[in-house]
Amino acid sequence: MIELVWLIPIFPLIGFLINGLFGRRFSEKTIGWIGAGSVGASFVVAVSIFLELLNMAPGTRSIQKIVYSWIWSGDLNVPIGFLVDPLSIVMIMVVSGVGCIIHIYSIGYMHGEIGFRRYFSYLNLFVFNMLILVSANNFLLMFVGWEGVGLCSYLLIGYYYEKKSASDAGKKAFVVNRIGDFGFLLGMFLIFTVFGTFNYVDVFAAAPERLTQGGNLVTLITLLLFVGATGKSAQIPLYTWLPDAMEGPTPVSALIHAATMVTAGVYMVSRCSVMFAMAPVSLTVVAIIGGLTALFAATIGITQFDIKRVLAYSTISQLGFMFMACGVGAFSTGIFHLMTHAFFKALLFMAAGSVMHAMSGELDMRKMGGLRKKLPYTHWTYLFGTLAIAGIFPFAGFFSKDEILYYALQKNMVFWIMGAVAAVMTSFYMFRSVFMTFYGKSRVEPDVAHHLHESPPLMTVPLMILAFLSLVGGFVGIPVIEGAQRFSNFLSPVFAPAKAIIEHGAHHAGHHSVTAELVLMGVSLAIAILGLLVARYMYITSPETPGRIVERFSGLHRLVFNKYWIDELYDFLFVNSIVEFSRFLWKKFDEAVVDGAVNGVAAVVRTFGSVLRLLQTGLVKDYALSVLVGAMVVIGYLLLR
Amino acid sequence: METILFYVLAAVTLLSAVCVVFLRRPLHNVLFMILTMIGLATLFILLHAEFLAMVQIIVYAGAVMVLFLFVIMLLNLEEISLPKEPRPLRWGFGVILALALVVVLFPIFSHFTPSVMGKSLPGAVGNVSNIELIGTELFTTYLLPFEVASILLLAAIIGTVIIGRKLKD
Amino acid sequence: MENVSHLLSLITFIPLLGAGIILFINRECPETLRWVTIVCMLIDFVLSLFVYFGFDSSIATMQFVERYPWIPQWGISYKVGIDGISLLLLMLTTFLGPILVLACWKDITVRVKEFMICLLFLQVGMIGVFVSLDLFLFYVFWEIMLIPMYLLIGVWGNPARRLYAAIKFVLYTIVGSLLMLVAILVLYFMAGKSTGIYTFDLLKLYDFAVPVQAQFWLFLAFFLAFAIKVPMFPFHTWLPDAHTEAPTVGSVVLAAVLLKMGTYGFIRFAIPLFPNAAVDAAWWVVLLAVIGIIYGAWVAMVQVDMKRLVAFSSVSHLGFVMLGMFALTTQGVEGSIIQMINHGLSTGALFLIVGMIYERRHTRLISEFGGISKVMPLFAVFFMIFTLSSIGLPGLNGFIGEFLILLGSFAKFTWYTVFAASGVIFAAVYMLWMFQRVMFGEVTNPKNLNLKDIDLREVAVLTPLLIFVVWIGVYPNTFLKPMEPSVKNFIQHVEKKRAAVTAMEESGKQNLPNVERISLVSSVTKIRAER
Amino acid sequence: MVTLEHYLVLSALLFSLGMVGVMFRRNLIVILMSLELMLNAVNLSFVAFSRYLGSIEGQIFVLFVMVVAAAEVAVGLAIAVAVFRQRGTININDISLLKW
Repeated sequence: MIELVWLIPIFPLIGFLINGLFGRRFSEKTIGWIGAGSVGASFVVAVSIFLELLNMAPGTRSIQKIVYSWIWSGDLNVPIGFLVDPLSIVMIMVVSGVGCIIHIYSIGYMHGEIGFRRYFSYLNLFVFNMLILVSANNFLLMFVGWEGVGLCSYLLIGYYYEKKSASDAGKKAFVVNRIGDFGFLLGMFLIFTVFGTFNYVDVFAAAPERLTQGGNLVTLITLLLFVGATGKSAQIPLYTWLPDAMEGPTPVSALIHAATMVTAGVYMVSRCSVMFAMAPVSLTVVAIIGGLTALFAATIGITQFDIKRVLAYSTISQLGFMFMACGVGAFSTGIFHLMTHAFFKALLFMAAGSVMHAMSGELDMRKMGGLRKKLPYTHWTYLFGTLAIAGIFPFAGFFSKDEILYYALQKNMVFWIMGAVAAVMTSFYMFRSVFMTFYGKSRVEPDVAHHLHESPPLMTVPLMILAFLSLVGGFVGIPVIEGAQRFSNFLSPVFAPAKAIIEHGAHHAGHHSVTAELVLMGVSLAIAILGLLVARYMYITSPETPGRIVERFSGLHRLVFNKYWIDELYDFLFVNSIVEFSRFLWKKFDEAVVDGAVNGVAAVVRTFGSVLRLLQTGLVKDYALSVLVGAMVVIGYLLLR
Repeated sequence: METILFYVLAAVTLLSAVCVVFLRRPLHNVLFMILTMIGLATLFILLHAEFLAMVQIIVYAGAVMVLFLFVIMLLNLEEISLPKEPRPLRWGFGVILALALVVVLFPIFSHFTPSVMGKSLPGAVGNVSNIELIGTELFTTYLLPFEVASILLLAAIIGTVIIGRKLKD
Repeated sequence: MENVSHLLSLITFIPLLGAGIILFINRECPETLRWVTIVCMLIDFVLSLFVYFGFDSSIATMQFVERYPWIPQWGISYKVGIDGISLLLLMLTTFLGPILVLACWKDITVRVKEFMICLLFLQVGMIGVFVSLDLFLFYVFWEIMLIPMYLLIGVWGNPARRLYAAIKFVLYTIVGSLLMLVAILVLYFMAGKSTGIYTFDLLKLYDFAVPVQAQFWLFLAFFLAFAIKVPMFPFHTWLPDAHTEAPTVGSVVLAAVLLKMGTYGFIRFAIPLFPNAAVDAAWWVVLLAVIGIIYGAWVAMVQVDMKRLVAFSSVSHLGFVMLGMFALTTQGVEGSIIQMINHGLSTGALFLIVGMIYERRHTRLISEFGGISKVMPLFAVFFMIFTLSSIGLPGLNGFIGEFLILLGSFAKFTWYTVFAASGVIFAAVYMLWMFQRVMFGEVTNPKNLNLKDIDLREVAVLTPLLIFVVWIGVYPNTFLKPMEPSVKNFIQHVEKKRAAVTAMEESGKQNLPNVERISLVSSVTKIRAER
Repeated sequence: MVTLEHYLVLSALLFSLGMVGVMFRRNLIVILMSLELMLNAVNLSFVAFSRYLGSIEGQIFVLFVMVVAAAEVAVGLAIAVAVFRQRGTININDISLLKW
């Protein structure tokens, strides 16, 4: 079955072509099911490959399938090839699985939209690009998927293109991603100049002897690749596009800005774990940026009132967690959190979508409340998601986040503190959103209230599936019991070389006592419950306390509420200055100087011309005189020679 | 005796040439021009070019000067005698220019034909008459230029007719 | 080996034949005029297909060579031939021929006869430049191509500033080419004086080792002529004017093929003839190229007129080509050749698209448009794909060219490549900003409400370009393979000759007191004395 | 006795007089006349040379000069008439249209 790995990306491509070219004639149902079906098919293929992989010996689980040689120029030979190994198969399953569920959900959600066909073809194109990204066997093909995914997010964010804010958000997302890709591109050039090839297997095999351990070359490569990752996964410097990306339809946010695209950065970092392991400096940079983003985004998340903005900032913060996990060397934990996050964040977004559907487009939590009775299924699934993300015991979030905190503690106390504080804030703002929307008294306007209705089964069933997954997802990686670490065992062959380099480097081996781990699990559970209680106190028992806090720290609140004015800062620093400078370049330099010089030369020639013109007086006498003088001169010359 | 005759004729020709150039009224100019032509014809005779003398008188004095007279009468230029020359100084400049020209022309002649300079007038050229010589020479070696000359005259005639005709406005 | 096939001469002079036929056709029936032109262009294209499939992509030497003595006394011969480098450019020209005629089917209604003749003459000039292997013949075709272009801009341009633009275009190019003519002559006499045989034949001149000091000046002259045509940074101001004032077809041909004359000139004439000077001068040429990339992108960002924006974008794209070429690595040079083709396809298509909107609304100001994609959905799809191709989105053709160039030049000019790569970001900015202002948002301007979508003819014009844009993106090997041996040969030639000249210079310094000043006049008189 | 120099001096004088006439008179007709004078001066030197060199060519050339002179006068006067009819003046300084 592994031979047919190229089928996985081809299915969504076929779906895209069918919907794109012939969609006009199909009804909404057929378009929807073609879209969902194609992604489902690739999920089925992925699962069968996963099973085949399982019964292969752990060591040999890395097969490459070359389809054809794409670019062949001089000594550069880039094939279209797919790499099947534990990491890529996990990513493929997450992408196609969650993707298929979201497709089914969006059949219901997008019902009645005019651009239905366009939406589904773009969604299929997105899944195709994402699958190319995760299953590529070389950096260049991954870059193709990387930019293709950026393009689809541009198209889908700008789906409601009548709204200027939507197309602006789309453009902003594409440009910021492009800045990240700029770093990624430079990193790839360095890789080519050092290794002469882009294939993962060759590059990572040759890495130890070609690059000096901890040398500035490997650090430079890894940092450049990390710049690409921050662009795509919305970390500190390049995160501003994600909150605006909420302009797109909610299933888009669920698929792209929760489950799949934003995780591309984490996948890339963990794929290049060998190189990152060889550059401890960049590892720490990754961890620091991850931690900072987690903390920073969480603070903003607390003050937001738009439910999708809250979830957007929570995504940024959870991604921060994943990067911190990679930064501390726990790559498999990062991927584990990535998987669980995909489940519950997609669930949360889709639940928010069905709330929005019910509230006929209203997103502001201040105008919601007490929806528990009207939207039972949405309420329970949203609650499951919140429990998972906050990290309450049986839910998936608990296990993955706890593991990250555990490894963070092992690495350095500071990381653990950052993670813990961020975890508290996460559970606080998540429960805040639950209580503001579903509990307390209803602040819904009367006309909106009377046609509050539960979403159709087509939307609620996917919610339930994901709720179940976010409940069960954690059991794959139970920390304490021996042999229960099935998830990281499965991934260990991929990260073994990186772990070896880190162990070799790290002077003290982490003492892996069971008791310490249990204590830590207790602490992280306490953190989660703390967040829950504070939220309950603030929004259920005494709803006016948030108001009083806001007055006392009004300055701080305004700062955080306006997202630290980062967007305005970026506009001022980069966007406007470049636009002004180029306007200057065009008006002053191009027209005045260069064109001026050219026209100046023409003017000089014209003045010379007018001087010469005076010689032609029109009087015959002058001409006769000049003839005579000429003759005399010639005769004189002839005589005197 | 011959030299005296030469000096007299030269003086007459020069004086009439001066009058042609310097007199104000065009009629006088034409008349003195005719006198110069006749003077030159006599000089030609002195140089044993009888045929040329005859042609000079017939063509130049006869035809060309009559043409000038005709044009002057046609345009009755007498009344609009042009205002006095504004700056006599220019005439001074003119004379100097003339003398400079003579000074320049003279050495050229001497430079190119040293052999002939200074010799006196040789005797008559054989007993063959001047006109016969010209005739044989003209219609043998110079036949082509002769024909071309006729075409030139034809062109001149056509040109004159076209330029001169009255515009049918 | 020579004069085996007469395909190239046929391809070059069939448009001339077409122009002859058109002379006899009555002015009043433009339809037949157009049909004759398009048939003639199609024949040309079919013949060039024969050349493409007959081309043996394993050898690097010139193929389909034809050589006839033209002015033997001065060693001028009518010599044509192609190798891997010029093959694709030739195909691009013949491929665009019929598309151009189809594109201007309804656009040009006044003086159709003269227009078609100009188009055919332009085609002759362009094909001639790409196939000629004799410096003199190259210069003749180089000048032939100027006049029709001048007429295209001057007569059929939009009446505002067309004369200014046309004259500026012609003067700019002529100044450059005159300098080049002087350089050709100096080279001709220098080669003749030292080797005894006076010839303009390119391949013989390739072997002649020009002294380094002279090489610099000759390279400078060639550089100026081709830099104006490319256009590189300081000499680019004629391009926006020429584009905004030219008719749609005029600016398509200008962008798609004429700009490639400059870059082709570099790769065929300037670098191989004067390798030492080319390599020594590489750093400031690449500096100008990178400035051009960023400057072109930035100024394009703030343009208000769509055509000027696309014009400045081609300044930026061709900056990439120059960067790749002067890196002198296989990837760099191949990338630059592919980028020439890509630029021809995507920018040509963009100009066609702007032309289509201009046909409907008779304005090119971006502010006049908004929400067009709702009114013209099919048009929006084409516009989107070509915008993405010109941004360099992977999977489409732009990416292959840009990636190969940046990869090739990274080893040689690291910092230049970093700045050039930033150009990729600005490319996305200005194209998407323009695309958004024109296509997305509400339909603010009432006039945009009832624009009809593109009809079958316009689709037929754009689809061939679309096919190639996707083909190069998905499977570029069909285009990379034929040029592989010629590019390798080109690079080896430059290295070998450079080493030879430097070696000669060293040995030269020991015995010759000083390099005898070769005066032009003395050698000219010597020839006359000889004859 | 009369040598060639005498004749040459005379023809030089006549020629320069003609030149002065052309240069400084403002009447078109007089200019044409002084032109004729210059031509005659040349004729004189032709004949003088043919006489002293003993060859007849000089005189034949005089004939051709006369042809040219006649043609030139005819056309010149026709122009003068046309100009006068058109512009009403014969003064050479008024006829100065041919300038840029």
